[in-house]
Amino acid sequence: MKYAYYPGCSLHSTGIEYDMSSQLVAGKLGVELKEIPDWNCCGASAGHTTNHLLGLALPARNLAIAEKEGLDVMAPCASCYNRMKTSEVAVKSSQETKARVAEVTEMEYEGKVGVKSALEVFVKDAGLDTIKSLTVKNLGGMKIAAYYGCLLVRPVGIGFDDPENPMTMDDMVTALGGEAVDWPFKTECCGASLPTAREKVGLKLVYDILTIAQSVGAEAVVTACPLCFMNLDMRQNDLNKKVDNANFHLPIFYFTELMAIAFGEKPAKAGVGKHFVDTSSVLAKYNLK
Amino acid sequence: MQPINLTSASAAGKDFVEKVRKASGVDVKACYQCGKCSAGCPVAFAMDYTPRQVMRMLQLGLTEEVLKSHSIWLCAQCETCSARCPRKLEPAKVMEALRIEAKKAGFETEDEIATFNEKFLRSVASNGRVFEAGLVIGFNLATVRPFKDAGVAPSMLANGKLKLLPHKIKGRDAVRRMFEKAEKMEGEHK
Amino acid sequence: MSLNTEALPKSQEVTASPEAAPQPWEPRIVGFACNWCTYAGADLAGLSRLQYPPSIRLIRVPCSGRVNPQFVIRAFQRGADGVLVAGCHPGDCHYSTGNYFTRRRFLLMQRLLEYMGMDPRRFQARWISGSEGPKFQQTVTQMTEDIKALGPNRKMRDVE
Amino acid sequence: MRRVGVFVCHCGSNIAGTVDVERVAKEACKFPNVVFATDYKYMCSEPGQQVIKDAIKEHNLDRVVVASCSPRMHEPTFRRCLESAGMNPYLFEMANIREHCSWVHPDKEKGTVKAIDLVRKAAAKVVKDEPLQKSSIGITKRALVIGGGIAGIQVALDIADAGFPVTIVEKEPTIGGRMAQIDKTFPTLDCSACILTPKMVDASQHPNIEILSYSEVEKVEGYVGNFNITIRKKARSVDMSKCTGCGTCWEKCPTKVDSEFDMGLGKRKAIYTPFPQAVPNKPVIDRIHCTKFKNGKCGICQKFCPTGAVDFEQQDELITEKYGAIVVSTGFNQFDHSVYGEYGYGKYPDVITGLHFERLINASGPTMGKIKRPSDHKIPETVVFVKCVGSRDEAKGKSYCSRTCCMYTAKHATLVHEKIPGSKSYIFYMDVRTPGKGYEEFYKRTAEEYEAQYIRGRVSKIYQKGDKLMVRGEDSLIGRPVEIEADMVVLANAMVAREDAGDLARTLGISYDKDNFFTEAHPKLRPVETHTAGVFLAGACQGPKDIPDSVAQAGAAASKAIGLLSKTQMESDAIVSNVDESRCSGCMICKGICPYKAIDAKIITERIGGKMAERQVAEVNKSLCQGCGACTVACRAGCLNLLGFTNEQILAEVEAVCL
Ligand SMILES: Cc1cc2nc3c(=O)[nH]c(=O)nc-3n(C[C@H](O)[C@H](O)[C@H](O)COP(=O)(O)OP(=O)(O)OC[C@H]3O[C@@H](n4cnc5c(N)ncnc54)[C@H](O)[C@@H]3O)c2cc1C
Ligand SMILES: Cc1cc2nc3c(=O)[nH]c(=O)nc-3n(C[C@H](O)[C@H](O)[C@H](O)COP(=O)(O)OP(=O)(O)OC[C@H]3O[C@@H](n4cnc5c(N)ncnc54)[C@H](O)[C@@H]3O)c2cc1C
Ligand code: SF4
Ligand code: SF4
Ligand code: SF4
Ligand code: SF4
Ligand code: SF4
Ligand code: SF4
Ligand code: SF4
Ligand code: SF4
Repeated sequence: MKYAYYPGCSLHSTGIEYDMSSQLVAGKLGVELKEIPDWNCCGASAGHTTNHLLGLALPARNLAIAEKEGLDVMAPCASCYNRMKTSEVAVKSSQETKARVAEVTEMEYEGKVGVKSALEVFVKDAGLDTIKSLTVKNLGGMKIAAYYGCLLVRPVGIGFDDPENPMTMDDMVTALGGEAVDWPFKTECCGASLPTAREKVGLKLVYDILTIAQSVGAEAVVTACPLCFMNLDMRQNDLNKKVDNANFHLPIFYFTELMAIAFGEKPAKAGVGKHFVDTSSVLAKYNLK
Repeated sequence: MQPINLTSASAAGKDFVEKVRKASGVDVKACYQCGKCSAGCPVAFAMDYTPRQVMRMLQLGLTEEVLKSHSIWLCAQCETCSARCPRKLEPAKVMEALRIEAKKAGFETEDEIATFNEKFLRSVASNGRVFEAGLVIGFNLATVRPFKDAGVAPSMLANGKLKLLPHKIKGRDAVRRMFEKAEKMEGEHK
Repeated sequence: MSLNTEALPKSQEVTASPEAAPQPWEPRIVGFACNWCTYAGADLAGLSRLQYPPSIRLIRVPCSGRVNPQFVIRAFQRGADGVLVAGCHPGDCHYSTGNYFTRRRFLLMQRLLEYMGMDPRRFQARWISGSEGPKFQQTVTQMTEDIKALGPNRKMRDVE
Repeated sequence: MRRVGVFVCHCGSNIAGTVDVERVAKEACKFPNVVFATDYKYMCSEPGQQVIKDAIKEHNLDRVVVASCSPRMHEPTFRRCLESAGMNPYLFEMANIREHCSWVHPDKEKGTVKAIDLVRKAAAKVVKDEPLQKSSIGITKRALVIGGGIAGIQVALDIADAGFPVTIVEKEPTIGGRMAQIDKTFPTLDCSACILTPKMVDASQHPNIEILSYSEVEKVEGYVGNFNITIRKKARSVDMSKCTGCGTCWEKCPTKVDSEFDMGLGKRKAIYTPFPQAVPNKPVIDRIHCTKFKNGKCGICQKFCPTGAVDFEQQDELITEKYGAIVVSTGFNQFDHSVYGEYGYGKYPDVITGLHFERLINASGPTMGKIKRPSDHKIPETVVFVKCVGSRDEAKGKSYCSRTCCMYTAKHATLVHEKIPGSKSYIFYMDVRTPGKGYEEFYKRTAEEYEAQYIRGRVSKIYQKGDKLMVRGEDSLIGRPVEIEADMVVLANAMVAREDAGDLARTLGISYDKDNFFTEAHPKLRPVETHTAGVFLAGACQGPKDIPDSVAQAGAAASKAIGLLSKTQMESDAIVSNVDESRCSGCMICKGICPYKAIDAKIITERIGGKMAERQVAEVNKSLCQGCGACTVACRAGCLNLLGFTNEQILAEVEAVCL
């Protein structure tokens, strides 16, 4: 298995743990990742809500580069994945769009290669049996809420999992020996860049998600997106200061971190030391240090 | 409250509805105002008009009010509305189209979000990628909140999460050209 | 299926009434009308005294689906300047599906005629319901105008 | 040489005012085969008809043309006239020189020319007319009703009261249908059982009604008046002739199963009747769950049965019977809301459907009429109703409105208010549709006196939070998102067709719409007939319907069936399609075209080169053919012809008007 790897801006900065753990997991699963040479930012939501064509062209340039190498792209970030998927579908379904995009990018993207999320590659394609067989450190029944965020499963009909109650990450948690708690906010939006741009609005969304996760007894939340991760992890401190009675200490993990740990890697090697919310006690509780 | 003159509003709004349809693929006339989009929208509580109301205002031809609304900027593009609309409409795409139109018309009702987006894109245009530290600092300076999020910066730096210098890609000129071309072509297209 | 037309007097002969000045050319349109909708629509036009050019001769059929393309060809061969096939609106067919066949069949028919060099305006398929007297009137009027502009059909007329 | 007579009518001045009728008659004399032509003031009047009859005799006419008004008006009149003159009534054509000529062409000269053309056309056709006969067949004076819900019961009672034997085929162990599950009925709130069970008993005791419960229609052959129906009587494992319905067996049976009748909220035994007032009140064994059938042990019911009625060896039985008419009344199902992920994919126990609610509120239901939520049997204080679930939702369900749910939701909210003091109901709706007598008033009372809070908006998400259900909607009238912490949520699921409706439709040869509801012959004017002669529709199988509408339609369907069965002979029109067997190649393309399934293959034996050989050809069933003529055009060999509108006749008309 070989993929063109699209880390996106976040995995080289705020989401560095995701990058580190993804590389580890890929190695364990025998997935070869080749970073797209000289890739550019996908534009995120700022791109397509400012200029529709630009929103399609920015990801298309990366896809075009990958196409030259004949490789499908793996994009761990949900937002990058969503933008690339949108671009892929748009180019595949309209000759006119394809031509316009090509004109902007000055590169040919034929739609011969497509994008997959890391969750798809590492869990769905690899298979739960492989994951189970690689697991050497069982998560010991840790209660984990799988949080997918909004974009990973949308647009409806194109995604790889159910849009309202996705299960890929839950199944992974179970395969690793954890307990995936059933909870209703798996796909509620965390606000993306709103907590930065419009703090009050954004924080409420984060607050709701954390509250529900806590109320169902989750000891940790697992995500598959650097933006979700940052909002849930970095904003807990903020919330505790700004919201009455808020007292969150809910460890947030990337799913790849949990996989790496269960596959026997040292947590630090997977980047787990870099979180804002302390992870050591929950890891200690389940002998995962 | 002033009554709305629907005779003139509907006439004027017709072309705009068509424009939105072309840009977003959504025929707002098909919206039957059920409100499911608004009910599921995570930011509707902060909006001045709920997504359903935005659809309604377009139907009635209240173009300017819509373009001046905060809602189109607050929309997080989460696509929850699109996923659940019983009429298979995609309000998220309408929001996108409206934001682009608003920007063209010079209505940027939500300064902070507009500024954030602009800084974000400027970063991409000049480096090819987002320079997060620069973005956050630039954004906070621009919105006169220099110390917002400053508390987290040291630990992020220490963890290698914030780089002090932007990563510039080789193809950044190509990226810059993409910005220019896209702007020109979208301008002509509509 | 051939008919000995020799025995029939030519209509030109019988119509030339002694005192009438030579009349300007009037197109001759053969109309196939389904009994339930268009024939009734034409009846309604009559009951409402809606005037239209005396160019059309309606042949009553149970359903527009009964109209064999052969009938149309024969009409053109015998010198009809236009042919109208009209029946119930799609979905309203008295026999539930007949007019769907008509629709498909006459689309093909139209293309065939065009291929044979016939102006497509000479052959029309229309949906006219039993309550659409005015539509019947307008259809005949319009078709007559169109064909007047085209002149007589010489293309497929049997060589005599 | 034919002898054609032409009669030109003045219609007072209606025709004669703008058409020179005398000249028309004179010209007509010159047409080939025309031996007589005349004009008269009022052709349809008594003396007018006498003119025709006299001329027939005097001139020995064998074909008649009347040039007057539309055949849609007086064709039958003149056909009768010919008949009374001893002629075959189909040797007749009309030229419509009034509606299509005198009334629309004021120019007398042009009008007259056209009138002459029209008469020539009729004369050319009439020469090709052949004597036609209406065919007639006998009728089996019995009706079959498929589906024994309220609609089917009503149909059966009405037909039986008119004196005809009726068989009800019901696939469940009892008749009663959905109405038996319902507690009270809007808009009067009378108890469903109180008005339904007497009807069920009436049906079971009616000398003309036979109930075949636990049975299904397997095969339908024949046609209107004479259907041959094969019915599968599924093995009940109980000998109906011995069983007295004493109930010992189901008391003793140790195997408990979720009750379908109670929507899984209560239990039944493996040997059971669905509910105490079942008709027939005799049990069946559910072989899937019965221990005896699963592993050969048990047999308790058989041991205790005082009459020895339990028969584990019983087999399905196939019977074939003849019927003259069929009424289909197979009702509806509830939409399955497990496609709504945002409402929990049907996995929250306290998010229930309307029918669940009916069982909860029913005094003989699993909770003895106490509204208790399924998860923990607590009495809910806040109940949220969500309307249009699966209805008016193209994305997940059906595009149509289910018509009954606005009303039954109002009913449910009323009952919540009556049964749980201090409770509060919220109803999410998009529109409130109450188009029935007393319906709007009922809804108003629900909102005003029974304090149900109506909120205009579709719910976007329902989720469990602790022991509450959070319901998120928008109050679209004020334009703000709202959230309710509910104890129980009741969804008004769409009414959808039975899952086997398509199969049954194919068995019966009737059509069904995109949603699998059976299609009526005409949406306004033939609402209880189907395109297949002799098959009628009643109740919710044709589309969502409440009880008053189902019963009304049942009455209408019964009267249609009675109308059919009352005839001694059935006459079918003479205008039917005819196969020229000598030329038919047996390709059967025509079969697929006929909307009435009137064409079938048959094998003929003929002598080819001195040897007898068998060959397939098409055959038109004259009682089923409605004379549309579609098949005639489909046949490439041109060997199908529509009598009365043959290719030769129409071509003669074409030639005659093209001169
Ligand atoms: C929650 C709810 C509440 C309602 N409340 C009211 C109310 O208060 N007032 C009101 O007027 N209406 C009410 N209705 C509507 C009412 O239920 C229907 O109008 C009525 O039941 C329709 O009757 P039916 O005989 O057409 O169909 P059904 O009641 O569905 O009966 C059909 C019968 O046919 C049988 N059957 C199905 N398929 C076959 C087959 N292939 N072969 C043999 N038998 C077959 C079934 O087993 C069943 O017995 C309510 C509906 C719901 C869902
Ligand atoms: C504006 C409008 C538009 C409509 N459009 C539609 C539509 O598009 N589709 C649709 O399905 N329905 C439509 N309807 C409804 C439709 O008109 C009725 O359903 C239908 O006419 C009812 O038929 P009826 O025979 O019961 O009553 P009516 O049509 O009222 O006929 C009753 C007859 O009884 C006669 N009569 C009254 N009293 C006596 C007496 N004492 N003695 C003797 N004779 C008497 C009357 O003169 C009349 O001829 C419409 C109604 C309206 C008002
Ligand atoms: S969900 Fe769809 S139909 Fe309903 S209000 Fe929103 S856009 Fe309109
Ligand atoms: S895409 Fe925008 S409008 Fe739609 S639900 Fe998300 S935030 Fe609301
Ligand atoms: S037959 Fe027709 S045209 Fe003649 S008098 Fe009677 S109604 Fe009038
Ligand atoms: S015990 Fe026997 S007689 Fe009594 S109900 Fe059961 S089967 Fe019938
Ligand atoms: S044999 Fe079956 S039906 Fe009879 S008592 Fe046992 S389990 Fe019940
Ligand atoms: S009857 Fe009412 S609840 Fe039912 S589908 Fe129609 S509008 Fe919705
Ligand atoms: S289409 Fe013609 S040839 Fe074929 S089976 Fe029918 S009648 Fe015979
Ligand atoms: S004329 Fe029409 S109804 Fe009769 S057999 Fe042919 S297709 Fe069927």
